Amino acid sequence: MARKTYIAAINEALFEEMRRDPMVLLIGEDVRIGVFAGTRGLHKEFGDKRVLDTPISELAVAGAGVGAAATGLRPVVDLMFGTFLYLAFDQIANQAGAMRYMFGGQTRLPLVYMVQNGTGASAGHHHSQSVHQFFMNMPLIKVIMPATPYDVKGLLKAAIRDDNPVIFLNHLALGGQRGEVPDEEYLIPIGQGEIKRSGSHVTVCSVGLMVHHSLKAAKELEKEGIDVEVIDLRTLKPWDEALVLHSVAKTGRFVAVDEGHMVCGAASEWAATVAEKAFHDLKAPVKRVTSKPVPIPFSPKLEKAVVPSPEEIADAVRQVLGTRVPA
Amino acid sequence: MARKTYIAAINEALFEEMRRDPMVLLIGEDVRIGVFAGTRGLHKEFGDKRVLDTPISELAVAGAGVGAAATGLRPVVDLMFGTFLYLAFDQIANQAGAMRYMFGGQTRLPLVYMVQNGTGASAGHHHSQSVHQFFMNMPLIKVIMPATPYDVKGLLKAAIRDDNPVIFLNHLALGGQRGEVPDEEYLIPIGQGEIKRSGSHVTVCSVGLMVHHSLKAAKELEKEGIDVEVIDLRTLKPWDEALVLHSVAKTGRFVAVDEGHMVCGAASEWAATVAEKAFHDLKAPVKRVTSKPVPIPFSPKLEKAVVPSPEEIADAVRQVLGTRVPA
Amino acid sequence: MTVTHLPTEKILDLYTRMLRIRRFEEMVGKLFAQGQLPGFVHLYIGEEAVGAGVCAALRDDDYITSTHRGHGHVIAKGGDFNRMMAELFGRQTGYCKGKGGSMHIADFEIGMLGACGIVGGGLGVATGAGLSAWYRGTDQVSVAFFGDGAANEGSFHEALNLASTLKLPVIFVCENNQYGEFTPAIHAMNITDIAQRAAGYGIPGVIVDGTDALAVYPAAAAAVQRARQGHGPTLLEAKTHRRGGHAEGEIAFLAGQDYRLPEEVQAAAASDPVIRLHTYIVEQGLIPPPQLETLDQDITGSVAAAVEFARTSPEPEIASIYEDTWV
Amino acid sequence: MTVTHLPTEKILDLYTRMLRIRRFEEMVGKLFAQGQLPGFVHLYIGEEAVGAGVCAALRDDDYITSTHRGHGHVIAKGGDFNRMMAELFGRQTGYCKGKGGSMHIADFEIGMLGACGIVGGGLGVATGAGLSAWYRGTDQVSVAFFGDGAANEGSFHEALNLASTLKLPVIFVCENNQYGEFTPAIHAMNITDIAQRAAGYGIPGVIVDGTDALAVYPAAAAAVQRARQGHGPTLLEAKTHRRGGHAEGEIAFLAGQDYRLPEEVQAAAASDPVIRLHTYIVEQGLIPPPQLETLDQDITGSVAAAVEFARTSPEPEIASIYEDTWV
Ligand SMILES: Cc1ncc(C[n+]2csc(CCOP(=O)(O)OP(=O)(O)O)c2C)c(N)n1
Ligand SMILES: Cc1ncc(C[n+]2csc(CCOP(=O)(O)OP(=O)(O)O)c2C)c(N)n1
Ligand SMILES: [Mg+2]
Ligand SMILES: [Mg+2]
Repeated sequence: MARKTYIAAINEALFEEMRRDPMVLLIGEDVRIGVFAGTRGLHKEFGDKRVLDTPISELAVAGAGVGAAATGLRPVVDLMFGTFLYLAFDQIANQAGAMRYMFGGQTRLPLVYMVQNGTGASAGHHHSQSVHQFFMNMPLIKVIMPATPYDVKGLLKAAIRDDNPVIFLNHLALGGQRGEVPDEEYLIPIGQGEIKRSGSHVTVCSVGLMVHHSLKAAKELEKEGIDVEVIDLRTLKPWDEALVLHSVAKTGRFVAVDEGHMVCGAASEWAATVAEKAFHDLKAPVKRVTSKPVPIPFSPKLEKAVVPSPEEIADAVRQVLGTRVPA
Repeated sequence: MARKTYIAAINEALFEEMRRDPMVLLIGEDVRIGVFAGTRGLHKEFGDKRVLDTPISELAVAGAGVGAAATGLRPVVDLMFGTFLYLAFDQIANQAGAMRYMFGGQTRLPLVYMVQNGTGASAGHHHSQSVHQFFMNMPLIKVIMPATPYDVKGLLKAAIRDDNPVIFLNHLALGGQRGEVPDEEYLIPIGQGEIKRSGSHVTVCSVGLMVHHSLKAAKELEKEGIDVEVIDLRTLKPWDEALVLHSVAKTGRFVAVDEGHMVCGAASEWAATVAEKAFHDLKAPVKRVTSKPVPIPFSPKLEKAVVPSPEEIADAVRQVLGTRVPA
Repeated sequence: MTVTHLPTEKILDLYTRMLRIRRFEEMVGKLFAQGQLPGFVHLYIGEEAVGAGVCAALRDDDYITSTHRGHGHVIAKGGDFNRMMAELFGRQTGYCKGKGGSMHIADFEIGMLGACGIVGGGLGVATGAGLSAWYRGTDQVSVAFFGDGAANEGSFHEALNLASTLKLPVIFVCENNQYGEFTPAIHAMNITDIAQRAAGYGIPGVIVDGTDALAVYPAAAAAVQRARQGHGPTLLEAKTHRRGGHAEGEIAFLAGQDYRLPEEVQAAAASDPVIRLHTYIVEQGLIPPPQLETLDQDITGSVAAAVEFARTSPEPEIASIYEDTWV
Repeated sequence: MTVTHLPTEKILDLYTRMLRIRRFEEMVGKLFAQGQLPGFVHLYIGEEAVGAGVCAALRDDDYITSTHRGHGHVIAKGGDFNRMMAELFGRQTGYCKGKGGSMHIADFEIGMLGACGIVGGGLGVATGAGLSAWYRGTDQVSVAFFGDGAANEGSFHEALNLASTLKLPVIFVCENNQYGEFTPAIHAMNITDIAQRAAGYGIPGVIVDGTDALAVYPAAAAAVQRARQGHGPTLLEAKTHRRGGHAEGEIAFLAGQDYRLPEEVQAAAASDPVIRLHTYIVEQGLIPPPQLETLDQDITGSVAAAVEFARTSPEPEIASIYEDTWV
């Protein structure tokens, strides 16, 4: 076991899966040089045929992933940033996410779209959005966003082996995050959340960077005698409803924390589900903490203010506990 | 006052607004001939300069709408079907929905994207999806989907006069729907929902075709002595939260009915908001009724089975009333 | 008509493919007019020489992707009448179990990777199938059929450039039937020959009379050979006409509005590809007319049988909406 | 270097625009290296002749749209150092009040409709601005700047075709600096001249030495005249180099990986557009060197003042995140 960065864990996952299965190939923008450092070094080992730079053509590259997956390959398509998937939206929704069903089960699509999601680079709206909610809405797309080096490795390996299309979101701000990564091979089942901190007073459900913010909030709240359970869903679709409902059955209180925008976002989904299925466990209203309803501003100060902070999360927890009057 | 079809009401709105304001122009695919019958006849009156057929190029046409709106025009961009907006997703999210904010308020964008949304033509997945949830998530886009001829006329006129980008969704199945449309001019404020049937036992919130299904369900339930309040939000973003919360304060029970997919969809948004803000009014868990989590199948029988039916809505109402044990 | 040195057998093959399409489509038109078919239906009548000419140059294990006007491509590639007709009726025995319909028929067994309701949606997928063949080191090729209208979509540009850059075995077959819906192709672009765009991707652009199967076949065969030998893609533009409207039922739909000049309709009739090839065969004395007649009767019989098969096939079970989802 | 008959005044204008860009960008590079600037920064050094040559051919009321590498375009169009620098620092006094940042600077007062973090994102917008000028019957023109990489995006194709079809006053200026990030342009397309693609849209494609302002200016002026007179768009390809990396800080980021040949770097240095024009002016004796020196000092002083302005400007207020939303 060694401490590795989130990026290094991604890199390891790609190396291992490409060594394991010759049908896995990597295509995308500047994947050879590794503009997203997670792909670095692969070209050197696997060569031109398995690591392919493409023109800047998200729509066709996404479509090519579908065609390749439908005919025997297991492509990993790197499209750099979540927002660039907007240009490929049609091929993801109408082809990747529909083909198998629409054609009555004639094919399977082992296909991973890999991008960076969320804020953290102060790069302005076009490079800082959270896009997971869009793909969560698509019925047959899996969506994953791990929060730790351990999770990102195990889940990326699982995603590559999965026979369904997966949107694999690396959180932009977590690349340098360090954590334990075992030397021996492991996989993490898609769809399994994890309690990152167990607690008895309130359930906080989150994903990606927000897991870390939630843990910070929990730490702070500890001082006030508040014992927070922090769930990291890890997989956004299909998501670990049972884990969340079980936790709420214990705590009776629920806070959904998501970096995306609120309306039709992940936090709304979790909150609605809890309200629908765990209503009688709830001792207080569910509460959502999300980014403010504006594009992501450039200024680091404003960007930080738009995204949920540990303080806001802590406040939300206090609110559902009734220890703080809502503003 | 005369009874007119939904399509005719759209047509009237376009005629009136184009006559009223010379900066309004219509661009899109086959808008001259009026492949979407709502645009029929406009070319004859307004000519080549104000009614422009474009190549089949959703991304550039959507972008051109932004550029035109930013420089003094008030374009209505007809892109036919909701799913075709996927090809324009980037320009809608990253330009239309962000430009004003991102540039510190330097411009305003009076811009309407008009498409048909939802099921009803048995045309298969590519022409039958509900797309409103995607645009509801974008902070600065307004989203409208009227359910009646009266509403579609008043809201389209308001949308054209609005200085913000609007996604205007005509429901695919409602084109032939007839209803009263006043002869004199009127506008309907964006953001205002309407109680389409007032009732005291349960609040049902919906939009588009689902309003009609909900009304059918309500009629059926009447026979059982169940008195349902049916809210038609009409505008999906910004939405009439106050109307819904007020209704729930009265009924204590809430069913969200949406034709889109559940996860990160409109029903989840409404349910989450009610659970968060009207928790103490609720006598039973909120309940969502949405399309099943699969692409929209072609077969009329299957299509119908995927979309919420009046029966399913009625069942959901019974369930929140406890008059029926959940399946 | 091209004078050819092709063996009679090949000519008969071409004629058979075309006649199979023609008789099938005529029946579909009739069934639609009788209100027997749900959804939108776009017939291939008038364009048979393209699909037949190209597919006759392909092997069974080669790939094609198709369009909203896709029946002809399925049949040309060797598709089964029964399963096709059943799909159009939305039956369980259809190619896609009733989930696809006219615009979403696929037959992966014969390399037919799917029709597509999204204009331009198949070009990226075909490129990916070509990538797959190249990667796996087979000498399969991949064909993308698409229309003149689709040539104005971004997907066209990206796919051709991607395939060219990676030198993939893809043949892009543009069926220039002079119209995209109701808009003349020449009003949607400022050039007359779409093949001219090939130069922008550094690939050959070939124009062929798409109403002449004896011209299409060798042009396609040359492009296929080029692709198989690793020399990369070709853009093959087949100038053709559709004999009927854009979609069935459009006369009523357009409420009497016309968009084609009578001369155009006459020109289309005069260059009917099936009649032309029939005339050629008879004039050259290649096949005795009675044999052609028998062929026609056989095909007509098979079409009738397919209708019977479809009509007597069961509707899909409601439960099937949950099938063919995740692997 | 092109020998020109331009009046000295015009040459001085060109030189001034270029030098303003150069000195500004050098300072930005320095500030970035010092860790003073957040976000991603892409410098225009080496490409000044393109922005300056084109914008010198424009009127104040003409429009431009720009790219992620947009500082040079703003300055060339007459932008203000102070507001630009303040924006890069994320300050309240910046062009976008700190909400835009390097990749999202706009100045609607001078027709600068925005830089754009999405490759190819500005072409549709520029087309719309051209549509607007055409519709309003002004003789304004609109320029879209974009890179060689962007020429492979679907948006390029759609926008050029749309502008050509509608004969809009748009000039598409491709800054071919030989690289899209770290991928050589010639590896992302199978042609050497992007101008060749113009033929596919039925518009002129013009190639110009983009390091020679005296060549760029007349070529741009000709395209502008053409557009102003209602003859439609031109694709102007300026062959240029970036002197630095794709983005500031990339050497560390790429961890020593190299992607350019030393010869290329030398060639870029040898054709430095600012030095070349300086040399020309001096050699031709057009302007006394001391005057050029004074100009340089003035500009350098203004840049320093802008840094001071930016540094001493307040950070935006947190409350401003809720401003510049809906009108
Ligand atoms: C992305 C998209 N835009 C628009 C449409 C609506 N539409 C269906 S067919 C068609 C015309 C297509 O023209 P062409 O590519 O020439 O094919 P043809 O119908 O002539 O065979 C259009 C605009 C669509 N289905 N998909
Ligand atoms: C849609 C999209 N895809 C990818 C990127 C990542 N990216 C930023 S700049 C760039 C290269 C652009 O190359 P080019 O158009 O030649 O412009 P240059 O940087 O050379 O000026 C890429 C791929 C992006 N910002 N947007
Ligand atoms: Mg056509
Ligand atoms: Mg470049």
